[in-house]
Amino acid sequence: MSAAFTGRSAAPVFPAWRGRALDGILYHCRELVEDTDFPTVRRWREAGGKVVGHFQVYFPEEIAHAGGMLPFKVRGAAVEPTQAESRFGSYLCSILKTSLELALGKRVELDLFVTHPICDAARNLAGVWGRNLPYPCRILYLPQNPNSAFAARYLRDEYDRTRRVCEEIAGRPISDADLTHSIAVFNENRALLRALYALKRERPWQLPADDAYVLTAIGGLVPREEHNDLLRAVLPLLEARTAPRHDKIRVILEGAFCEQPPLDLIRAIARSCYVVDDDLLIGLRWITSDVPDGGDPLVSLAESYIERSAHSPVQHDLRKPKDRMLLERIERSGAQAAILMAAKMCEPGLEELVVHTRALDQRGIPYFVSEFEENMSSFDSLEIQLETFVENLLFD
Amino acid sequence: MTFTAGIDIGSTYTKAVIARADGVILGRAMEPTGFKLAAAAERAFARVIEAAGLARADVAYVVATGFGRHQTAIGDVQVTDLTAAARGASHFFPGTRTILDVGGQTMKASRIGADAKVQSFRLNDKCAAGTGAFLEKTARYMGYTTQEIGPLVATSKTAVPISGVCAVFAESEVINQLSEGAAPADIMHGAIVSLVDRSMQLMKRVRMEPEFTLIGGILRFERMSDVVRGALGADVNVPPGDLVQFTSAFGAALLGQRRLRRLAAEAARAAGAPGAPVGRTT
Amino acid sequence: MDDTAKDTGIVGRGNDAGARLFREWFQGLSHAADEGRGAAYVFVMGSLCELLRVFDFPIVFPEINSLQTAVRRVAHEYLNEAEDYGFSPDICGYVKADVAVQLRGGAHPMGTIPKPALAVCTNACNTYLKWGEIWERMYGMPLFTLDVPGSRGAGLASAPGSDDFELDRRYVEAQLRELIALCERVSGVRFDIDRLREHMAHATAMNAGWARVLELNRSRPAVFNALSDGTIFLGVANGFRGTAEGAAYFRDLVEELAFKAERGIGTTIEEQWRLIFVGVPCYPIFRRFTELFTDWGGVFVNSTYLWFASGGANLGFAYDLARPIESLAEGVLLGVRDAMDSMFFQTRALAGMVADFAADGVVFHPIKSCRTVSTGLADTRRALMAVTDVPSLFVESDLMDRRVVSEAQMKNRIDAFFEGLASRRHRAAAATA
Amino acid sequence: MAYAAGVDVGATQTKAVLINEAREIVGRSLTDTGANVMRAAETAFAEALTNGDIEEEAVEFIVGTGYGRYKVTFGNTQVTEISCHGRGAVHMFPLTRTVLDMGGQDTKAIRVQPSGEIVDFCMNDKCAAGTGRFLGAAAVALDLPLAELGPTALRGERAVKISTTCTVFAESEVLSWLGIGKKIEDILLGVHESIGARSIGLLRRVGIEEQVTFTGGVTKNAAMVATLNKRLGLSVNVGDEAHYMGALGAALFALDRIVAGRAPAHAPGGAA
Repeated sequence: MSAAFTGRSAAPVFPAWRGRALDGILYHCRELVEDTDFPTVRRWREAGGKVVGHFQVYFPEEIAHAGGMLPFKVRGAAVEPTQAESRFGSYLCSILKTSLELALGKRVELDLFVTHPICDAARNLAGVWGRNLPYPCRILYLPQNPNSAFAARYLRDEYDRTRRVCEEIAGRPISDADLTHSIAVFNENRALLRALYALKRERPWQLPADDAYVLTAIGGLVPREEHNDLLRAVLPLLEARTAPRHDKIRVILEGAFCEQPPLDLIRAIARSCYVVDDDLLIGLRWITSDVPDGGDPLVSLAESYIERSAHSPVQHDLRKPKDRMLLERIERSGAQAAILMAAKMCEPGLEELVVHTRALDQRGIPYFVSEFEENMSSFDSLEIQLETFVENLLFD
Repeated sequence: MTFTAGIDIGSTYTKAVIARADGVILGRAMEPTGFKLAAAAERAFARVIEAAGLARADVAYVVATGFGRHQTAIGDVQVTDLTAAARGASHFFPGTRTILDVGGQTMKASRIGADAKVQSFRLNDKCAAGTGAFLEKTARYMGYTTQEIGPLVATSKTAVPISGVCAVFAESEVINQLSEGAAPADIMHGAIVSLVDRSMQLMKRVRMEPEFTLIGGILRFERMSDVVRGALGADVNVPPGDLVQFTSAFGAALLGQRRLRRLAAEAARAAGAPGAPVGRTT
Repeated sequence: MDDTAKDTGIVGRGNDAGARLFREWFQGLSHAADEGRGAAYVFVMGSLCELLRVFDFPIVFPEINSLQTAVRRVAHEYLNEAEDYGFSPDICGYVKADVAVQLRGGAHPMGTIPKPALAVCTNACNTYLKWGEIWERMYGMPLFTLDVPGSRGAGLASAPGSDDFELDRRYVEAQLRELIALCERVSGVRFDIDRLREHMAHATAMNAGWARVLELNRSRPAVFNALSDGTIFLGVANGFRGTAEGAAYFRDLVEELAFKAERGIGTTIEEQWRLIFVGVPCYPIFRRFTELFTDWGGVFVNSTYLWFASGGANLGFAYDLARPIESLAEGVLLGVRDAMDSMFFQTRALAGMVADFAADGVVFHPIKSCRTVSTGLADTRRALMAVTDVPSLFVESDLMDRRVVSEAQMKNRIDAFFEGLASRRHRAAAATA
Repeated sequence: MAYAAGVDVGATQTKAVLINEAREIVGRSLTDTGANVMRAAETAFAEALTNGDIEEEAVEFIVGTGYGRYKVTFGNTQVTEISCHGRGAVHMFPLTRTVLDMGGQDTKAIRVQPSGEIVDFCMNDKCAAGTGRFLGAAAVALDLPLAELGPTALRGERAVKISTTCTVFAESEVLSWLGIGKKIEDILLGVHESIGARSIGLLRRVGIEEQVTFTGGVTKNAAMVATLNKRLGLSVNVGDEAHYMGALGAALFALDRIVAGRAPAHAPGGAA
């Protein structure tokens, strides 16, 4: 645990997995990811730590981390939006309501909330959140014109504004040295996540989709150092895992970049397919290689966002045409088919389905389309679609 | 000669078929499903074996399909009724590329290839507005039984618009139309038109192509296929007589035959037949 | 209305001239389509017509084309065609209607729409970007996104002249210079700074006219219905932005409305209730939707729609023609930012509007298609009710899709709203009697 | 002595109420709406007169409300059922801020000001799931009288999760649970929980503020009241007039017009 944290004891907020066998680790990780009371955030606050809640998809977490604060990924939850419901109209995605419910219902207490112009619903969240909660609520304007020569310069200034807000909340300056240290911690985290996804690609029977999801999601709930400790410990155990290899088709899962499908749904898919790549919680893996060292750390972060990053329906970049990016993901992972999903009422997600289905039709790559919602409890209609899809690939 | 069986456990009726390797149907049986799914499958299976003049041991492979496919112990493998119906429909009409299946509680549209494999499909199962139940309810509101729907609609001249947004709201629409003097036959015709409009939308979503094959219990109402033909502006295949309700069960039996052929080929290869083509590695 | 008003034919001139200008505009587009000329596709929130007209592009507003299919009651044909193509029933109706227009080779109830040579959008609405991506794939034409940073939080709009404002303005200016280079490449027309000044001058005159038109509706009775008449004025404000005809239209409109205000001439009905409209009109039943309110004597005196859908023209910003590109960057930044603020952080602005226009009630009309406008309305209403006791109505439908417009349900709620206003007025009268 | 009348023409039943100038109910009636909506309104009004033993001429003002309000041709004006349910509920329980009306075919959630004025309103107009009809369908499937549903469900311990939302499928789902040996009490408890969940979804859309008043035909079902109380974590007001709330509200509006008619002539803001 590095000295970057001030006023917070070094005790880890998520000790339960330490010293256990693989199955024990996975059990505790699953418990934490599905716990809608967010105990790790509560323990962090009780120890005097400050929490920066950031809405999906990507947020430069290094800036909050450099201020000794916990960057908490706000990604909705499987809760009933009893209080949040009356703050919204009818035709909206579920993640908006359940995220606000976490704050209104006091399941999560933040010191700062940041949302992004990823879609028209999310941009409104800063306004709604700000009118309902006492702490500062901001929109971080990530560039929607990354192709402009001036974009990196602009984004550096925007990140500097975020640093100034974080300094006010943390009550201490955030130096370039603090930022450089945090970048190193997050570079290691991204490298470990890349290793996790490489194993999922090469030997999916040793790392089913729901296990991989749980190990990734922990990153949004605990200090990044603890997530690194967890991944460093669990990767060798997964490499050595003996598991039978079944006659299942290799698929990619596309469309879970913002609202997350319920874990049971990922488990149902994992029962009949090997998910060899996906965009689940892509924000935690948005930067695809190390943020370079040296120079102004905010410039390095800004350039990495633009030049060394993944793709999603909510970033428009002339160098990342959506159909080509999907086909590249399929080729890179050796998938035979695609499961295309979109959250109900998600405008960018539903529009992307049209691009993707037409691109796969042209290439003759089989796929099936399904809408999901984070509070889905019954999957019988999805199960029928999944079985039919798999049967028609297996039966000749 | 190897015999295979297909059992389609539907929400209202359970259908069983025994088929020969050359696709000839040896026997058929139908039982009301009731609420004991496993028992209904047992009864239908026993009756179809008897109808085919065979013994249980003669049936080499059984494929279960339909709503209750996982609730019965009979069956070497389970497939969804979309997969089974595709096989059955393309056996009856090899030119089939789009299938519309309107059952008691669900409406399914699927597009299939020349190889009878399902390429894309859409279901409508959350709401009764697009199902057989919608027609049965509408008939019941006007005091007619399901069997009387066919003869009743035959007398209709023009269809009265029924919104079909919700099967329950249909009742107040029916009462409204009756109180304004509309004829029950025209109201029933309107309900069928609204159901067909819903099926058109579903078929468009799977990018339908001719030939169109209609299956499912809904075909009991003769006017149904005429209205679909009119809406599509194209001809429609309907399996002859009561076979229309056995399409999925028959498709399941055919899948059993394919599976037996593949297992036999793999066994021959394992027994060292040189040069036999290796099965497609997954 | 007294006789002199009728002779000079001044009353109602704005509506007639508006309809005529619209017909001419669509005829011009059909002409450009016949000649195979590529158009510039732009959007109401930050259309940049001042700049694009310098390169002689025919200007197309896909949003206006789409809403016209609804006003002419044929939107459902276009929506079905786009949904058969693969688009979900739950996405923006404007986008789907345009997809059908493109699939029909530009066929549209008002004429033929030319194909895009380029598309220019701002980030005022994220669906603009997804919409532009569709044309990118269909025609391989360039989509230019002008990224205009909005307020980072409620009440945090940086003031012109401050460091933060200057950083944002310089980013917008740098992008405008990149856009100029792109326009020259696509149109083959050299950039002429004097023609830009000319169009900016007309835009300044229109901005001033637009601000004055809104202000004139404070008079009692209101001189125009912000929902029905306002939408016609808005169409001209967008379609003819940066042109001489546009500037002249608003000079005449200000003259007409000032004439009516001085003589106490109101709208076509006897004003009983002064209402504010928040959201987008219900175009599928446009005339009937207004009648549901005017039947009770309800007149819309102002609307946030006339703020954000005019790209912030309500600020009445005047360009500094001595430094055209720098000033254009400032004007677009202020206008688009104000449009976004009037959707995301509008409680204070609404409370001000209610006071300035002496409104009896506020009607919130969120729509399924547009999450930019609608997401914050329920909560804004809750916040407004906490700071003022002005009655408000919350009724949902759509701007294109008849399937979510239930007139009977809406009438039920609108009637109940007016029944509440009437009983409130009875009680107030009884208290003072 | 003048009387005011309210006639509430619902999708399934028509209710009529007569009140005196002290706002007390002096006559009421309840009939099935059936196919002829106009005749149902006339019959209900006539029966209310005989029930209260009042002459038709003594009734100075009649307000029609409900789904068929425009068919109450003999009435003086119409008021929406939203305003009427709000007004009636606040009259019976003055601290009412939220009203849940569960009628034959639809469920309405209404938020009201202390004056009875409507703040917000929301209704299930797309689908009949989670309405009184769901209970009716379950009763038919189990062939139990409607009045037996509540008491039976109250005896249930572990509610069965009813997944179907569509009323038409309710029958087959109830039967399939019976088929695999579930107790009728647990199935019915599950049916009530499913309806309760959907109704509270509507309430949450308008925002739940105490006190909550429960109106409409289903209020007589004790299990429904218990389910709502458990999920809302409070106890809803249920009056024995709950079934007549719409008609009562209409009669109160009618009385306002009689009183206003007598007041010094100043034209109140006119409804069209």
